[in-house]
Amino acid sequence: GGDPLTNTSPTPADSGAAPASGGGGGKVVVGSANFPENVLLAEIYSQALEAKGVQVEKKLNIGSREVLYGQVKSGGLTILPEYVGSLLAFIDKSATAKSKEDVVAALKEKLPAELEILEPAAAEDSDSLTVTRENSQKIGLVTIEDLSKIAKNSTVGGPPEFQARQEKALKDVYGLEFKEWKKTGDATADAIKDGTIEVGNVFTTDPKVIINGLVTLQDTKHVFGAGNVAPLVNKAGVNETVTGTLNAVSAKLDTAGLLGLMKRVSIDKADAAAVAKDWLTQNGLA
Amino acid sequence: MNWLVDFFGDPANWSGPDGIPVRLAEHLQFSAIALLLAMLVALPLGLWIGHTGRGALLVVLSANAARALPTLGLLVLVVLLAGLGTDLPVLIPLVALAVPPILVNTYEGVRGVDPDLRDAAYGMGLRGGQVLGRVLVPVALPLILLGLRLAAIQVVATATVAAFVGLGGLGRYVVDGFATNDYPRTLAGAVLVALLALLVQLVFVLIQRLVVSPGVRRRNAVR
Amino acid sequence: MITFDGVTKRYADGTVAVDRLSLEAPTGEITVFVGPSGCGKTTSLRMINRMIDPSEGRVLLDGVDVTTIDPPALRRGIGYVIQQAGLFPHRKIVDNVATVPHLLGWNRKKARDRAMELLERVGLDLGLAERYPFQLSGGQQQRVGVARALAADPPVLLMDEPFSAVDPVVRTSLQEELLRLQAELNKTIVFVTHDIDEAVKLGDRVAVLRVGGHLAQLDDPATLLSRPADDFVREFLGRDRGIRRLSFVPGQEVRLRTDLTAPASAEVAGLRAAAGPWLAVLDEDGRPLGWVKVADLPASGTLADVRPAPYGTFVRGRDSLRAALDATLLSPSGCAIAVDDAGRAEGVVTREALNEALDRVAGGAHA
Amino acid sequence: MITFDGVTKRYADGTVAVDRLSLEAPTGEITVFVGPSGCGKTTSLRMINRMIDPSEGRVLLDGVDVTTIDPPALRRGIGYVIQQAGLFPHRKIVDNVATVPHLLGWNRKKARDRAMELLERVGLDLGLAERYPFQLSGGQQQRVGVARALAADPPVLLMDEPFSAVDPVVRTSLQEELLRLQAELNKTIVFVTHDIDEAVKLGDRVAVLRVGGHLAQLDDPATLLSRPADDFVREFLGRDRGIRRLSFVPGQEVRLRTDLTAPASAEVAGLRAAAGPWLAVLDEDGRPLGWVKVADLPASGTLADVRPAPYGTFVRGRDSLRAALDATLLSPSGCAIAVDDAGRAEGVVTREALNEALDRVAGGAHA
Amino acid sequence: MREEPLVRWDWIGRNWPSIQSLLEDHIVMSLVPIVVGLLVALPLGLACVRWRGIYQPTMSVMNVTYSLPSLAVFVMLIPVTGLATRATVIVPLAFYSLAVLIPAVVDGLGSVPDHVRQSAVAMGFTPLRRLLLVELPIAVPVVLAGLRVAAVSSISLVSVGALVGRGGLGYLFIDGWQRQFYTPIIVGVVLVVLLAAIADALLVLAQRLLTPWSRARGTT
Ligand SMILES: Nc1ncnc2c1ncn2[C@@H]1O[C@H](COP(=O)(O)OP(=O)(O)OP(=O)(O)O)[C@@H](O)[C@H]1O
Ligand SMILES: Nc1ncnc2c1ncn2[C@@H]1O[C@H](COP(=O)(O)OP(=O)(O)OP(=O)(O)O)[C@@H](O)[C@H]1O
Ligand SMILES: [Mg+2]
Ligand SMILES: [Mg+2]
Repeated sequence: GGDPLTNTSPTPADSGAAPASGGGGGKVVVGSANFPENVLLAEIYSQALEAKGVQVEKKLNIGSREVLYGQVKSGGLTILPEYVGSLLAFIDKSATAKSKEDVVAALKEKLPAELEILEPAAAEDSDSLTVTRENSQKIGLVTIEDLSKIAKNSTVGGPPEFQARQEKALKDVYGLEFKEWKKTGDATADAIKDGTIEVGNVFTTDPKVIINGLVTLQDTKHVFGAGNVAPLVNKAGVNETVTGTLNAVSAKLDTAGLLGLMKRVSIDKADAAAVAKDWLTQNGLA
Repeated sequence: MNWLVDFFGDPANWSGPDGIPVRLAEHLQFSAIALLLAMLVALPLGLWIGHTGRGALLVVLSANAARALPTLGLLVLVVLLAGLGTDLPVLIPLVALAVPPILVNTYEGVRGVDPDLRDAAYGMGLRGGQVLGRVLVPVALPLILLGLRLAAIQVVATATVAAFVGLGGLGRYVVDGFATNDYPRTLAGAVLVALLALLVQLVFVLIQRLVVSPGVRRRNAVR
Repeated sequence: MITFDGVTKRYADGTVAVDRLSLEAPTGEITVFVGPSGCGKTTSLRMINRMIDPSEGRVLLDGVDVTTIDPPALRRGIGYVIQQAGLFPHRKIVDNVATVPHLLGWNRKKARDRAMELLERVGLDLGLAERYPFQLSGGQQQRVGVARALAADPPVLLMDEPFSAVDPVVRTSLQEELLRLQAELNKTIVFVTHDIDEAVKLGDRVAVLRVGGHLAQLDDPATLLSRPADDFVREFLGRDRGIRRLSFVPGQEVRLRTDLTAPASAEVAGLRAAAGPWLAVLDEDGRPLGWVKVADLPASGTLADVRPAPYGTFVRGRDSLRAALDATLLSPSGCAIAVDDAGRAEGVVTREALNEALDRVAGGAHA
Repeated sequence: MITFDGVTKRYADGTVAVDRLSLEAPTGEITVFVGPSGCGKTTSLRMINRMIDPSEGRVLLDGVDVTTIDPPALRRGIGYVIQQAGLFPHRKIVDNVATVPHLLGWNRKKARDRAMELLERVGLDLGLAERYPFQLSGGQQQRVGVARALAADPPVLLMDEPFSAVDPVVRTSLQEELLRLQAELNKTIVFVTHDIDEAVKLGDRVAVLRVGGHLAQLDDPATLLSRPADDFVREFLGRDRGIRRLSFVPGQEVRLRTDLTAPASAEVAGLRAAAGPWLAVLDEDGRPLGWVKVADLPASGTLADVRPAPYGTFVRGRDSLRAALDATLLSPSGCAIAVDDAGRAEGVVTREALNEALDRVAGGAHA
Repeated sequence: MREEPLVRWDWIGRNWPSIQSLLEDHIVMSLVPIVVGLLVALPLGLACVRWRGIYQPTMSVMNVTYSLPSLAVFVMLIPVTGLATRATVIVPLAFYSLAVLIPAVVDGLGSVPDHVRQSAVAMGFTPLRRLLLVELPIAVPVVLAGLRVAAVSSISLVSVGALVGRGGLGYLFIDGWQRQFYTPIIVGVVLVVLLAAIADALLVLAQRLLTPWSRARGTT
């Protein structure tokens, strides 16, 4: 829908949006990081808002939190799907809060005045360390702690920002010191599969984990913090219709549901927009 | 500019697996390999077509189509299909990028040699291979080198994209800098790539000075 | 000797460039192919060194069918000179000339020495040897082209409009250079041109071709001018045919009178009863100073006191009747002064003497 | 009239291309600048239409200093023809010719009509009008170049070696075309060439320039050939000067004999006592059939039974003495047959008659 | 692990509207730089011909520009042009096309034979009319040849913009990559190549129509 030349949305299938009318304030800009789950969440937010007559512009699949956070802060983006634990770790390197409640509370305190984190959903998706099923079985890797068996001889990979974010925590909490850190970026899952790295940092719902049957190690000591999904918004850009709608979405979103949606996106190659639309319809949100 | 001074002044950026020397070496390595592979394909083909005139239309058309191949698309497709086990698949898009300018300029270079010159060469009793090697190639050399130069610059600049699928090289600074919102790093990457490209230009100018006979004059390039 | 034996060349598109051509280019002579554009001159020439193979008939080189010889080997024994010289731009002049000797396996020094010798022979300053072709003028390049063709001392030389790209003055000097070289070297030369004057000047024999690749006439230049085979040839030969024909009659043919000269020191008084109305005045070495009209001589003194009128001379041992005729036309006396190589007068050619000689030519030509 | 008044051109690098040149190119005449390469011909020519401005002195056009005229306006009134024709490759032939009329504000139809008329006038097939320049031969392009220069009917035409890039045959026809056109149009033409034959053929006046930009001689062609001002000019004029000079003596100058012809129907018997050793045989319309030798005639029958020998003719009303001389040289009788425009014999020119005429020339030239 | 087919045809059908909007976005982002590039290259090229001295410096700047990796330039422009905007992609591509088009304009004007230029002067053309009516038309084939290269490269390069959130059909590459999904990648590659081929063909056609006078001379 929309005029492709003026609606700058490059995202596939932003279909079925109701025409904008009254309801919301001005136009909101929904952004997303460059991984499919985040894109899906942004789609869900967008379509839910559109259903309420809010005018939405989408800028999806763009970059990392580091890039996007600044954009929300400056108002270039209005809404960004976030994960509370990672977000807290990002804005406060020394944060210790681990549970959902603590984390949200800490966030409310630490976030700058322009920003607000809305109600987190039950759905959780966190950073994780992941290995191949073969290694998991052969070496007996179940929890992150088990990595101490191989860490000294292993290479760990992840997105460029991973080492900066987590090297210290992994050492302090689990006592893990790896032989080498690699920036495998978007190819982390592929790199685990190829054996280029033994351990990789991917999201628990990364399609490639599902497709390639990788094993996610349990984070028993909560290095990665609570991964509950929550919209980060620029206060100036949202009105009550927007926050109300987003809170309603969060209320319906749980982990199992999210995993199910991600399976459709990853394995069935359904498109985020279509999956989002189905979910919203099923849940009476659109 | 201060950013840059800070980046280049930081000793940490000069050592280790993410240090400038390593990244530079990586970048050079796969740029050179890609260029070499492209030369292996494009030079003989261009010489042969230019010399015999056979299949010229087909090659010129397909070279133009190859120019249109989006490097990024090719890159992700090839890596998905072949995996990251070796660097070889990553080289394929770069080779595809380098082949057209080499091929077209070599072909045009050889084809553009004054027909009278060929005639004279055959008339003196040179054999086909001798005509090619002793007359056509030396005369077409400026254009052939120019094709190589254009290809090299494009490969060096575009190899940056390979960092997206996890490859090393100077592209890492660009991609990582973007991901971590570290502009100095991105900028440094860009500057390093540009410097490398300029260095490549310079090297080719030197090669040209050395191997092109002063009697041969330049003709217009085909990008 | 090069023999065309019923040679036809039909190109792929059906053009018949050469049609049943039979002729011989004798050893040691210059045979010129001349004719309008597109008449098949180049095609014929290139069938000799197999740049083109005939569709029908045979081309023989000293009796051997050229198609039985491996082309590169054949070509190394045949010099080939073309219009734009076709010099290799990436090689120095001396290396250009040394190319074929190199191919033939001569060592570098020998090949270069030979090249230098040839450059000298074709009249090029040896200072040019280390230059590249683009640094030479058109005429110089053409000379290098000739030197290169001669490098391996091939018995046969093919030249395709070699001088047509240079200006008339340079062209003339190149033509003369070629004749001088040929006098020394005695090659078998086949020379293509579309300029009839060049053909007539250079050829021992001239083959006139007509569009469609037919041989219209093959004769020595004098015969060609005197007796064109048909209107096409006559038309092609152009005007001044009668005058140009005189070029082939040596100056010796003309009878001299020695009673029409007088030394500058001669006393005017003794000349009143001269044999003709004009006298050629000579200096003490016997070189002409000009004409004096006997009727206008002063009463006394020597001829040295008289301002002589301009004169026309020709070198009897070298020039043709054409030059003699021209000289008579330039002299106020209507007579030419014949001189020897050193410029000393041998005698005077009167218009009557010229007429006699011309009559012999006319008679001979139409006998 | 174009006047050079002490004109010097010094280029930025110090080369003096033209040195204190003073001459006049009279209205309605062809003035030719001739000289070796680099002698400043082009430079002189281009000072007329201000492509180059003189360093010293003035160039006047009908008395007006050209530097006082706005260059584009000046140039629109001066036709300019150069060697490569300089046609606009992106315009059709007719539009090329219509360019200047367009610039002058003529409407499209009028400009094109004018162009078509001119194409016809310079002897081009009108079918070529809608073609592009690359589809024409060199000679045709050159004709278009002339047509284009004439398009706005400018009183002055500058031509810089316009015919030097085409082959000799086409060149001759272009020269003749120019003379024909000039006879109709009477332009003031300045023509540059390095070919002395062309200069002599086309020029009403010929200016010979010497390297360094000095005027060596300015004269009409006949005078130039007869009396070269110095050795440089003499050298430059080349050989055959005497013969070429005859081109400027009209055929009428020569005395005819009418007693040397006989109709083909004449009885042999009555001709034994003919006036000369040869007789020109004429058909019933008075056209020559050839020569018969009186001594060889059969005992009886008419001349029609005898196979006549070849002959040489010249058109007395049009050709020069040169053609007459050439014709005498081609005839076995040593005599030429003078014919009128229709080819009917007017009489016979004997060698004696020719000598008389030549004597008058020689005498005149050196008077 | 199940085998992913190379092309899922049904996906194409389902997503056609969004593919179309990506395509349109791609066309705009590749076309604008070429048009802008041409508009800037013409006066700059003319200036380079008029004042020979500035050609080398201009080309040096252009060569440096051409050696800058597109991705890095996109990233660095974000603070200026905004995140995921068309301008982020269009601005650098316009510079790249300049690097191709300026020499094309200069070579094109250089391809005007001197005798033609001289004739125009001698016929009384004023300098401006000469430029417009004679020199520029004759330069067209060479300029168009440059334009073809610029167009094809521009179309191909737009897709790199996907790495910073705005790459037209390049979005399909990222999407396919993240989901190990060949179909969008192949569709993207095919469409980009097709788009380039069409642009190229149109320019060839334009050349044929604009310059019937050079047809026989085989410009590449
Ligand atoms: N490769 C070819 N294919 C078809 N026709 C050809 C080919 N080469 C020459 N011709 C034709 O054959 C004829 C003779 O050509 P050739 O080159 O021998 O003429 P030429 O006498 O040398 O002419 P010129 O004086 O113009 O050099 C011409 O009609 C020419 O068009
Ligand atoms: N723009 C210029 N700058 C410096 N010298 C020049 C320039 N143009 C011509 N010359 C020199 O001026 C002299 C006369 O040149 P010009 O072109 O008038 O000669 P030309 O008689 O026309 O010669 P050609 O027969 O070769 O055409 C030559 O020595 C030439 O090198
Ligand atoms: Mg030929
Ligand atoms: Mg000149």
